[in-house]
Amino acid sequence: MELYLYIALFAPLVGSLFSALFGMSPKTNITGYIASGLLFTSFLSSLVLLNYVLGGHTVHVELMTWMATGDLYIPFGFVVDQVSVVMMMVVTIVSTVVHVYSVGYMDHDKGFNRFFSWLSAFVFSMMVLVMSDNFAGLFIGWEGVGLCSWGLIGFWYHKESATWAANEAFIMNRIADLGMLIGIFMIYWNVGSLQYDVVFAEIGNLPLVITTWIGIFLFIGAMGKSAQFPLHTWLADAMEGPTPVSALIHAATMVTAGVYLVVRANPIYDLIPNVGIFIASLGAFVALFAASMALVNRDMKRIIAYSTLSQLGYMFVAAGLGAYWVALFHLMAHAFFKALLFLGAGNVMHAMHDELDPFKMGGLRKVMKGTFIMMTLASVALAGIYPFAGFFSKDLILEVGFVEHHYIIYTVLLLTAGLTAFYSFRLVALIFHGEERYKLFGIHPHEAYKFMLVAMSPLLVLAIIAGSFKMTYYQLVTNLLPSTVYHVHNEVTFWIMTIGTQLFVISAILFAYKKYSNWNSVPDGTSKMENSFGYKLLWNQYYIPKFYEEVFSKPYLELSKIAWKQIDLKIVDATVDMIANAIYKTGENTRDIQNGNLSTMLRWMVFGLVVLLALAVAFTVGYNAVSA
Amino acid sequence: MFEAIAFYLFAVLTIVMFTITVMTSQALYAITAMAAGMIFISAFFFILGADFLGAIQIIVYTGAVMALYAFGMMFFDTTRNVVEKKVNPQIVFVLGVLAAVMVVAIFVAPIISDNIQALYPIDPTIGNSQAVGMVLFTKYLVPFELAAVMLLVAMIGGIIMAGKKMDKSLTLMAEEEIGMMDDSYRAEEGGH
Amino acid sequence: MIDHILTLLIFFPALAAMLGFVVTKDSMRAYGIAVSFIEFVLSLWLWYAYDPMVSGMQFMESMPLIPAFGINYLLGVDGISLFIIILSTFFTMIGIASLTEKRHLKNLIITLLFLEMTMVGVFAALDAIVFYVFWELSLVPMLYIIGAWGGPLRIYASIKFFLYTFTGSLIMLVGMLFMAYFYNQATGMWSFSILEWYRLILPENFQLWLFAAFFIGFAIKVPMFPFHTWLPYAHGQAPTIGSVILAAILLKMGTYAFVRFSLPMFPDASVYFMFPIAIIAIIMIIYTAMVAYAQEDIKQVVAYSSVSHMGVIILGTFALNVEGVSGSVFLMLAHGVVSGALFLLVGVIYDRRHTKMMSEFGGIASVMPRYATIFGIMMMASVGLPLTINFVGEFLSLLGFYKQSHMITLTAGVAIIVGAIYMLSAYKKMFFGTVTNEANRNLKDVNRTELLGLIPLVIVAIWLGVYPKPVLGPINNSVESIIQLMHDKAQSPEAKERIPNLSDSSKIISMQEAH
Amino acid sequence: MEITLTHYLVLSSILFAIGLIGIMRRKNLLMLFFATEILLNATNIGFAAISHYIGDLSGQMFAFFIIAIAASEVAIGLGLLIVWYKRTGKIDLDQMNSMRG
Repeated sequence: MELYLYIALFAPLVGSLFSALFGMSPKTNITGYIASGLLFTSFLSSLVLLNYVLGGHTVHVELMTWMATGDLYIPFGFVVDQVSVVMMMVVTIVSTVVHVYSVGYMDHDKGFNRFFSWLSAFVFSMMVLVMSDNFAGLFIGWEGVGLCSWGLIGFWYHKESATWAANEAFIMNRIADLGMLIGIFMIYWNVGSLQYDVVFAEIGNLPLVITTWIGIFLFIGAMGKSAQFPLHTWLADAMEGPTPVSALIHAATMVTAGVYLVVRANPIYDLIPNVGIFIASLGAFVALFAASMALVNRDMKRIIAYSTLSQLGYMFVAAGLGAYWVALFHLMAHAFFKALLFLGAGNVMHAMHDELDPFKMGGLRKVMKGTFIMMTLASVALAGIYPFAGFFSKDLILEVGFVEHHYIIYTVLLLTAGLTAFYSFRLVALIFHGEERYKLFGIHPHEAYKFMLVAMSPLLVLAIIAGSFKMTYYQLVTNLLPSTVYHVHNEVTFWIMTIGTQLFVISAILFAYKKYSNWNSVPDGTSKMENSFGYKLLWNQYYIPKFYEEVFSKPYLELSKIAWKQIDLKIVDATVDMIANAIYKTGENTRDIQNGNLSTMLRWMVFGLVVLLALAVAFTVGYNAVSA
Repeated sequence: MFEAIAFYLFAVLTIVMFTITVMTSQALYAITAMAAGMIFISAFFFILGADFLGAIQIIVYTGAVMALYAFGMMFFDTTRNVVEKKVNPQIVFVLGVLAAVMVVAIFVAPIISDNIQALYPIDPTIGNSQAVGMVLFTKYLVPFELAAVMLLVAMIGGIIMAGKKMDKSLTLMAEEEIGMMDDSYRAEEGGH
Repeated sequence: MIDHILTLLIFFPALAAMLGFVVTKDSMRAYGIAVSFIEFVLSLWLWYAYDPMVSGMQFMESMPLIPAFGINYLLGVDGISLFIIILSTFFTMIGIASLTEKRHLKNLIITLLFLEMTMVGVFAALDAIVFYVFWELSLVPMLYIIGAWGGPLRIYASIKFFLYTFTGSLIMLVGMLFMAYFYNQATGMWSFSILEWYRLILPENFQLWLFAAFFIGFAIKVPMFPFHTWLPYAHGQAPTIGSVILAAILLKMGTYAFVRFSLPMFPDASVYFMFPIAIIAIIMIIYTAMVAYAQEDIKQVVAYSSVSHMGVIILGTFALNVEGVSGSVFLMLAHGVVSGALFLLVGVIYDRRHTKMMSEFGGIASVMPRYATIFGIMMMASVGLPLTINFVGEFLSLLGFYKQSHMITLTAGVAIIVGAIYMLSAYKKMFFGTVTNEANRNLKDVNRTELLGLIPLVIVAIWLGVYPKPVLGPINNSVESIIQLMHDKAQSPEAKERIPNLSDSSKIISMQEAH
Repeated sequence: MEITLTHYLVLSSILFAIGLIGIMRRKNLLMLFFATEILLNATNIGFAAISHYIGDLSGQMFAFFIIAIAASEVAIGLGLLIVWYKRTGKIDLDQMNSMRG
C-alpha cells in the first residue's frame, strides 16, 4: 500500500517537473497528456487506497526526516486514513478532470506547458496538505498551494489585474499563515510534538486557555485559505486566473483546506466549543454575506466565486458545530458541483471570447447544449434540490443547526439557501435563456471540444449521485470523526423542514427564472435599482476592498516611503553622517594650526606645555587636598 | 654670604644678558649678550662645585659654539636690523610667564621628596674632574661614546651641508635634474 | 594533511593569490576558478572528515604566537563554523566562476582570493586575537572591491563601510582586551583562547559591560538597526561580486560572532539583553521591510531585505534554546545562499541594462523566462516558502523565540507578511506586465556562465530546504553543547530558567576534550 | 642668607621662560637658535644645582650630554641655515611653510 501512497503523492510532482522541463518551449501537447495521465494514475492509486481504507486499515509512512533539532522532530510523514482518503479522492478526481479539460481550454495559450507545470505542482501541494501526518507537513502543503495559487492566478502575467490579484491572494494568505504558524508554535511548546496522533492524544491534558488559543490561531490560518471574512477579498479577485484554475483551486480544493484543517483538528475543536460557536457564527455570516454580494454581480466567475465563499460558510457552520463529518461531506459534494459549474462557465467564456458579463449573453442553450445541461444540473445541485448531491449535504447542515439549537444560524442558512438558488438560476437564466443579446456584440459562440464535455461528465455524474454515498461515507469517516447523527427526532418537524426548505428553494429558482429568463437588454447603470443604495453597497462588495485599499495598502506604502526617505535617510543615516562630519569638520577647522609656520607651532608647543603643567599642578593640588 | 652675593649678582647679570639676547633687534648685540650670559652661567657651575662643567661650559659654549655662530653670522648681513613680524606679542609673554610660574610653583611646592638617594655620591676627597671622569667612563660610557659619534656625525653633516654645491638640494630635485647634474660634473672633470 | 587542513584552507587561497600575480591576464580567470574549486573541494573534504557526532571543536591546531600573553594561533571548527566555512569557499567559487567584470579582472580575482583567506580565517579562529586579525583584514579586500570596481559613489560607500565597521571592531577589541584581563585576574594566566574564556564565569555587571562592547562590534557588522545605514551604500555601489560576498558571508561574521562569543561567554548578560535585542530585531524585521518596499532600485530591495532577514537571525540567536540557535545558524547559511543568489541575479540584469531601477523594467518574464524562473525560485526562498532553505531557518528561529515571548514572536512573525509584500511587489514590477521599455524587448536570457553560478545555488536552496538534516544535525550537536554550557554558567535565576538544561540528553561532550 | 636649591631652580625657570619667550617671539632663524641655547643653558643650571644639593654626579653628567647635544645642534642647524639662506636669501620663519598641512 505504501507504493500506492507514494504514487498518489508523487505522480503529480513528476507531472509538474516534466511539464516544467518544457516550460520555456512552445506548446507541446505531450505535457498536457503526460500530466493528465499522471494525475489519473494518482487518482487510481487513491482509489486503491480508498478501497484499502474501506477495509478498515490505514496507511502511515515516514519518508524521511525533515527538521530535527533539539527536541523538535519533524518527519515527512504521510498518513492515509479515513479523512485524508476522502480528501485525496476529491482532489484527484477534480484535478484529473480539470487537467483533461485544460488540455482543451488552454489549447491556444502560449504558456500551455507552464500551465500544466503549475497545475500539477498545485495538486502535489494539495496532496501533501491532506496526506501529511503532522502540522508542519500540513503547513508545507498549505504554503505550497498558496504558491501555486499565486502562480496560477497571475498566470497571464501581462495583465496588471491578474498579477495584482495574485499578489493580493498570496499576501492575504500570508497574514493568515502567520496565525497558523503561531498555532503550530503553541502546539509544539505545549505538546512537544507536531504529529497529529501525539498532539490529539495530549491535547486534552492542556489547560483550556491554551487549547483555546491554539484553536483560534489555527482557525486564523483556515480563515485565510478559505477566504473567510475579513480575509475574503482575494477570492473574488482570484478569478483573474484561467477558469480551470478557478474550478480546481478556488472552488474545489484549496479554499476548502481551511475546512479540512478544522475537520482534521477536530480533537482540538471538540474541547473548545466556544471557539466552535464563533466559527459557526462566522461561517453563517459569511454564507449570507457572500450570497448577498453574488446577487447583483455581473461577472459570471465572481458570482460563482461568491457562491463558493457562501458554501464555505456552510462548511464552517457544520465544522464549528462539531458536525465534522457533515462539513467534510459538504466539502466533497460541493467540490464536484462547483467544479462542474466553473468548468461550464469556462466553456461559456470560451464561447463568448472571454466575455464575463452574463447580461451580454442569453439564449446560449441553443448553441451550447451540453454546457447548458451541465451547468443547470450543477446549479440544481448547488441549490440543494432532491436528489442531487447538494440536497444531502446542505440540508444536513441546516439540520445540524436546528438540532444543535442554533436557530439564528439555522435561519440565516435557510435564507442563504434561498439566495443561493436565486443567484445560481439568475446566472443560468441570463446565460442560457432569453434573447441572444451577444449578437449585439458580434460574437459567434460555439460549443467547447467534445472531450472537454466528456471530461466534465464524471463531475456531472458525481454531482448527481454523490448523495447516495452518504451512508458508506458516514461509516468510513466516523472511524475518525465524532459519529454524531444529526436527525430531527420529531418525524413531523423533519418532514415540514425538508419539504419547506425544498419549496422555498424551488420558489427562489422560479422567481429567478421569471425575472431573468426573458431579459432583453444590457443594464447600463441607469435603472432605478442600480442606483439604489443597497445595490451599490452590494455592487461595491460593501466597500471592503476599497476600505482595505485606503486603510491598509496605501498608508502602508506611504509609511514605507516615510520610513525610507524621512527616517532612514534623514534621521538614522544623517546621524551617522553627522558624527562623521563633525569629526571631519573639526579636522578641517583645526587644519590652520598646521600652517607650516614653525613660529606658530612653537607657540602651540608652549601652550601645550603650559596646559600640561597646569594639569600637573591642578592634579597635585587636588591629590594633596584629597589625601589631606 | 659671599655665595649669596655671587648668586644674586650672576643671576641678575644672566637674566639681563639673556633678556637682551631675546629682545634686541641687533644680531651683534644678541650674540655678544649671549656669549656673556654663557660665561656668567659658568660662574654658577663654579659656585656649585662643578668645576669641570664650568670649564666645559666656557670652552664649548663660549668658545666653540659662539665661534660657530660668529662664523655663521658672517654669511648674513649683521649690521642690518633684524626685522621681524610681531604677531600677538602679548600672547608670547603671557605664555612664557605662565610657564615660568607653573614651573616655579612646582619647584616651590614641597613635592620633591626627601627620600631621593644619591646613586653616585660626590666624594669630597677627590676632585670634581676626577669624579666626573670616573662616572663618565663607567656608568655613562655608552652614552658618552654615542655622544662622540653624534658629534662626529654633526661635524660631517655640517661640513657637507655648508660645503660644495650647497646651492643645490638633492632632496628637492627631480631625478632627471640629478642625472643632468652628474653629467655636467663629469663633463667638467673631462674638461680638466 | 588532515591535521592541518584548516591552516591549508586559510592560507591556500592567499598563497594562490600571491602566485596569481605572475599568472598572465588571459588565464587568470581559469586560474581563479581552479584555485577556488580546489579550495571548495578541500572544504568539502573537511565536511567529509568532520565527525558529526562530536559536538566540540575538531581539527584543532595550535601554535604559540606570543606566549607571554597567551596568544596562540588556534584553529578549530565545530558544527556552527563548519558550514559557514563551506559557504565561504562555495560562494568564492561561484562568484569567480560567474564573474562578468572586465576591468582589472586579475586584480579582482587576487583580491577575492585574499578575501577568502580572511573569511575562512574568521570562522576557523579560536583565539580572540587571531579572530580579530582576520576580522579586520576582511575589511581591506572588501574596501578595495567596493572602492575600485564600484559605482559612482564608490569612494563614499567604501569609506563609510570601512570606518563604520572599523569603529565597531575597535570597541570589540577593547572588550577582548578586558576579557583577557579579567581572565588574568581570575586565573593568573594570560589567555586569548575562546575555549578558555568559555570556562570563565564573570560577575553579571562585568558581563553586561563586556557584552555591550562586543555587541557594538557585532551589531555594526550584522548590521543591526540603527547601525545598518552603511549597508545600502555598500551594496548599492559594490560590484555584483562584492555584494554577493558581502551579503552571503561578511554579514554572517556578526551573527556568527554572537553565537561564538556573546552567548557562551556572557549567558547572564544575554538573558538580560534578550528583550531589548529582540525589540531591535523586530524593528529590523518590520522597519527595514517597509524601507525595502519603498525602494526604487532592485538591488536596494535585496539589500534591505538582508537587514530584515538578519533580524530573524538575531531573534533566533537570542532565543537561547537549541531550536532557536540552530535555526539562526541555519538561517545564516540559508540567507547566504538566497541573498547571494539574488545579488547575482540582480547582477545579471545590470550587466544587460546597466540600470537597477525597477521602473526601467516590466514584463521581463516574457523576454527572459529562465531568468524569471530562477529569480522567482530565489524570491520564494527569500519569502520563506516551505521546502526552500530559508523556511527551515526562519521556522526554527521563530519557533525558538516563541518559547521566550509570545507577543514578540507574533510581531516578528509579521516578517513573513512584509517579506512577501516587498518581494512580490518588486517581482511584479520587474517581471510582470507587458514590455513597455523598448530596451528590454531584446534582452538575452541568462547565458551559460551565469547559469553556472545560479544553478548550484538553486539546487542548494531546494536541497537544503527539503533535506536539511546533513547540515542541521552537526549544527544541532554543537548548539546543544553551547546551550548546555550557557545553562551551567548562568548565575541569575532568570537566566537559569530561560536557558534550558539539556544535561539529561546524555550526548554532550565537553568543549575542551574533543580531539 | 642661605642660597637653597629652590633659588637655583627658580633662576633656572626664569631663564627657561626667557628662552621660551625667545623661541616664540623670534622669526629670524638665527635668533631662534640663540633662544634654544638659552633653554639648554637654563636646564643645565637646574641639573648642576640638583647635582650639587643632592650630592649626586648624575646631574652633571646630564649637563655634559646636553652641552654635547647643543654643540651638534649648532653644527647641523647652522649648516641647514646656510643651505636655506643660499637657496632663498632669507632666514625668515614665516616663509618656511612648505610643511603646511
